Amino acid sequence: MSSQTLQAKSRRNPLVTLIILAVVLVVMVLVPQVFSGYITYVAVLAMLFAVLAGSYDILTGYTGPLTFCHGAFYGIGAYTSALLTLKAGFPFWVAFPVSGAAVFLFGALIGYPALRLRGHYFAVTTFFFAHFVYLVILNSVGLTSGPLGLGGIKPPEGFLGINFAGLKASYYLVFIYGVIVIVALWLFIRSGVGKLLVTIRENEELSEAIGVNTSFYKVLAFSIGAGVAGLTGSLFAHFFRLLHPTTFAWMTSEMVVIMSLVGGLGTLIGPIIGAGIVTLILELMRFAPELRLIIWSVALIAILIIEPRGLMGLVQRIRGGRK
Amino acid sequence: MSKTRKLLVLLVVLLLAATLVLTSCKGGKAGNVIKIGYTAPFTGSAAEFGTNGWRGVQLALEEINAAGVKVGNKTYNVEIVRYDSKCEPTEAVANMRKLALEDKVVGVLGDHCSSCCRGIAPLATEYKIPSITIECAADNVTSPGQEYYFRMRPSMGLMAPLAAPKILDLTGAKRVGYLGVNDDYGRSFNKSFQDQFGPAGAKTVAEIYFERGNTDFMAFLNQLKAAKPDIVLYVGTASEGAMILKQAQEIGITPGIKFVGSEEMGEMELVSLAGSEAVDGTYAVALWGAVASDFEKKVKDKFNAPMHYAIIFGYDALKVMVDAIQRAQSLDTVKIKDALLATDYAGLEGQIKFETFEGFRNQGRYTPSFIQWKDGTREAM
Amino acid sequence: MLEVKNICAGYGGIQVLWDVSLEVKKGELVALVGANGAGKSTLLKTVAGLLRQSSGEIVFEAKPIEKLPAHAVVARGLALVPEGRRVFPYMTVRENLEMGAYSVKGAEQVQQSLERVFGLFPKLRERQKQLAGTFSGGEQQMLVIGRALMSEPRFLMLDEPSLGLQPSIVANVFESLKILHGQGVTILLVEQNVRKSLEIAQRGYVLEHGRVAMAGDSKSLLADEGVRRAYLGI
Amino acid sequence: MLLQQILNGIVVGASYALIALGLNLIWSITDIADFSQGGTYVFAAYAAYFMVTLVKMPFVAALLVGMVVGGVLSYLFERFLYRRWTGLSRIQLLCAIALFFLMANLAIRFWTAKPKIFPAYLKGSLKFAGVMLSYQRIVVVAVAAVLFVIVYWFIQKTKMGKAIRAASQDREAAAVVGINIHTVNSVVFVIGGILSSTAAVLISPLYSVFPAMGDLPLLKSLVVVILGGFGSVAGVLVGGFGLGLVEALGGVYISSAYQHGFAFIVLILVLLFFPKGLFGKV
Repeated sequence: MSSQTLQAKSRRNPLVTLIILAVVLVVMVLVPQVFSGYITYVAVLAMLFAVLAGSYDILTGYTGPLTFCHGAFYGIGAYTSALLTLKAGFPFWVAFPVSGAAVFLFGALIGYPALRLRGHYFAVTTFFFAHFVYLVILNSVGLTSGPLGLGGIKPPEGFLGINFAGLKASYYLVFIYGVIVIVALWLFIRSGVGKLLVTIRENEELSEAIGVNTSFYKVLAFSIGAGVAGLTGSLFAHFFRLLHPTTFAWMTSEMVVIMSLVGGLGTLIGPIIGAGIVTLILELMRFAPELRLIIWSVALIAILIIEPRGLMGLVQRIRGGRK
Repeated sequence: MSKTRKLLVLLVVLLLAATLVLTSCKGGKAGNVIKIGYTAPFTGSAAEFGTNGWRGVQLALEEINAAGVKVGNKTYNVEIVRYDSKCEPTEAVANMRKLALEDKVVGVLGDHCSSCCRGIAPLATEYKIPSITIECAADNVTSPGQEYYFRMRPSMGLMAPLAAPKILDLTGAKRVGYLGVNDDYGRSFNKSFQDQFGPAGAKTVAEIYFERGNTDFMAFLNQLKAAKPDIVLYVGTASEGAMILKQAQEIGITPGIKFVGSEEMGEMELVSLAGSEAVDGTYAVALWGAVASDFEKKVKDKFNAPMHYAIIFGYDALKVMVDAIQRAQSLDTVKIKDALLATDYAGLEGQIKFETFEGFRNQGRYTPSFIQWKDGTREAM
Repeated sequence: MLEVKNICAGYGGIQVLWDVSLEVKKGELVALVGANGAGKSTLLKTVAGLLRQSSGEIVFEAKPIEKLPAHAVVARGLALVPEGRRVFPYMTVRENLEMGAYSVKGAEQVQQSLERVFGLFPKLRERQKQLAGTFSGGEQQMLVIGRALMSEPRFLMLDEPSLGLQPSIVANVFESLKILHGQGVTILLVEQNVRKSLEIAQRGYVLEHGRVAMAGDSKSLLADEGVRRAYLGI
Repeated sequence: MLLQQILNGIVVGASYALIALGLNLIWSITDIADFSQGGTYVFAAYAAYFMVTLVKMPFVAALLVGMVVGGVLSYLFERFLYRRWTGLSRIQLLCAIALFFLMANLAIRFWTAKPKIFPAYLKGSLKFAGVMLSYQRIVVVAVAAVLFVIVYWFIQKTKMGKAIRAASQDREAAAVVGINIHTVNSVVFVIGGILSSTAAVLISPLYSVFPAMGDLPLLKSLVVVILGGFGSVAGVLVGGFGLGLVEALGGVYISSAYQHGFAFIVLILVLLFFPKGLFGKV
């Protein structure tokens, strides 16, 4: 297990880290000012995926089990939030935390029985769970409009003169949300609970032997990941304002897994960068409609061959090599 | 690092570099080119629609560029910038933004999926890019509608009132079974017809939806058989329809119960997919009656493919767009939009006009044909 | 017969063995003792080809075997009885034994080996049709030893054969090891039961923290003050 | 109607069971949930289709070609991809999904998304007690039965088969008795490829050949593997036919739109009570 996941060992000078971080943040802030609405739009989607991948890392990277249903939680969050505002008339700022909490609870409900399953049994079961959620969204026509798509979703209510209907404002909203969530996840990982999760990943039996309630912490990690995905989904719903089941089909869950693995599981920063890289590759290929997904899957296999531990594994190896 | 790994790293880097170079080069070609965007599903579950639409667009493009487009005193060539939407709204929106903001197109064709059309229609207005959907059929694409978004084909809600009485006339059906693909297209088609059939006294005895990509229809067909309808209204692709007709024949539902299909079931390929034996006697609400046979031959020669309405729509859409550019005598998108509004063009599918009526905006009025299959050929009714 | 020279090995990034060397001569019974986690099993797995060493050499009958995969090592006449009585639980006793002779060609030879194992463990003959998973611990231990013998090894390595067994059965196991040794099989025995194993062995090695801490003939090891204090509880 | 649905369920179940048998062998031995079988399925069907339509081969010969294509593809994937990541099961799983995805998209590229109609090789149907069953459907069940017997015999009686069973029960113990694990892996992948491509070619004349044809059979077969439990032939049979029946009957008597969702409901219910599947051994 330890060979598949990396520990984030910071051997670098903290000042250098800080400078890199600052530069990245400044660049991110400038994106909507410098680039076109297309790039800003793609960047918003990439940031949403980055948050998804980061939250996914809490469960799969830090706690161990592989899952394929993150896209489903994202979708449940999106639909919950949209329906709360459309049908029950809640403002976004109420629907947003409520849908996060709802998906958190839902994650606990699913995670509790499912996490008893072993290895890939669990992984493949989550895959089917995701597909089932897709079917429910697709077929509950009365509630979700199913394949007709759910339109007319309002942007988040503005305040202090900010109007979130525009693309730039949405970008900054998602950006701030992303930064807050990532920092929160980072703090969580460094907390006592986060360290416990890593212990469970490294040796579950041993953790049990020393009296850790491993299933509780696994369900906790699962639910936190789900909750963040739900929040992110809610934000997506009010950014995109049109929901369709295909947006949350199994490929979305797969994308999250792929981004995380490309970046490097168990590093938090890896999956976030992975989201950026994957988005970039797919966007660069946009000019070749029929070849796009072929090149993409070949590139994915090539990346796995080059370094199964993802980008962060590559970084670590290069650094280790120089030492 | 091992040798293979190094090689692979090199490969990936080269690949990325190549795409970067390719993408950056594309913008460099300036001069007498009019760029028109096209967003369509080329991969994914709806890939066959995009494939057919693109065939039509290519045929129109050849003819247009052979003649050249005269605007002012300059002659232009048309270039199509084409992106894949995978039938997913988020992708279609990315395409639309890229087309409008990066590629600076003067018009957009597409998409084929209603959910995508609904996603891009507001952007057409936001960026002032006149756009024509190829085959989105849901009512709400043009109702309430957008200033810059146009549709030539009838929506389901417009088609049903025209087709339903004819179906009842021909078949005298009192009991109707509905069988449809479970997406926006299938659901809205059946609902529109139910709204017409119900008041006319043809009651619904079964309503069944299946997932796209389904192959075994035995369960559904048995269910239909048990419900004893006079006719079955089927909506879905020709390929699914072909499997359904074959399997219906296998368990002896047809020819006793008549199938009435949506537009795909009026396509020539249905016969090649299912064989005339299974198809004969079924009806279809078709989107084309009799197209000039030389066009059909062109399609056959160039693509070795049977005729399909998406080819016609793709062809007409580009022709209508270029027609508007020529009448506007300008590459200004506002003027092109105004010219589109004044369109009165004799297309393959009939006379094309965009009108605003009954809550619809920029919507073509177009009467569907009604055909019956006899000995593997379409017979207009 | 077997020479292990300066082996370093481990799992993933964690090194377990540090520069371990050891030798077993033809016809010897050598015990390898040490605390839990000292690296005894790791050493056996490395020799058997289940683990790849990061450096060092392993020579068996004058030929290097450190690069061979596990199945090829067995074919050379070197068999491992892994820790934890790893029978094939959903196969019958007889099938288990037949699997032991997987690399042996010729039905006659397999039959001979079978007779030999049944001679050593008569109980297995009685229960050949029973599923191995239904056996008791002691019976399973006999079965895995028997299975290893089916390949007619000239060299047998055993990993903790007495672990978790009742004392009476432990005695049985050690008894059968003595008989095997008497039949000319060279044996490398890994045990936590230090006293018993050193009693039947001629020589012994003590492994501590992945390094050879002591080596010598059994009698002197048994008499050694440090060994007595650390492993014999005296 | 009930009887008709039961028969339909048996036909569909037979195809699930066939794919699931290969997947189960692969999964229980190599720990890979081999999604790439969904792609192999597609390629085998196209290969057989072109053999019948272009080369004018008889159906049986085309079936053999399809089997060879499936076996070879599966072998190549194991030998040159999965083997690279022995022990890194997440990477193997991801690679399997990537391959599945790649092959479906290659099929679109090569042969377009338009379905091809596989000509019927046998006409007519059996009629009795008010139900109809075409001969082609009967062939699916018959061939599946024959292959099941062959595979069962192979893993129960032959030396390699026993080695496969041994490896599925304890990989390491199998290695130390002299079983070459790589060979075992290759063999099970070839068997898996052959079984899923057989299912593909047998089913093609009933439906049609198109790039996404592998999606649903693959997913359902994975459900069957989990339902039945690892390393259990009986589990595959019960799971396969059980799921076929549940879908055929549920699609009619409960809801057509959820026909493909029943698999997952059944799966979750079974796993609640049998976390190792119905007949799980490992």
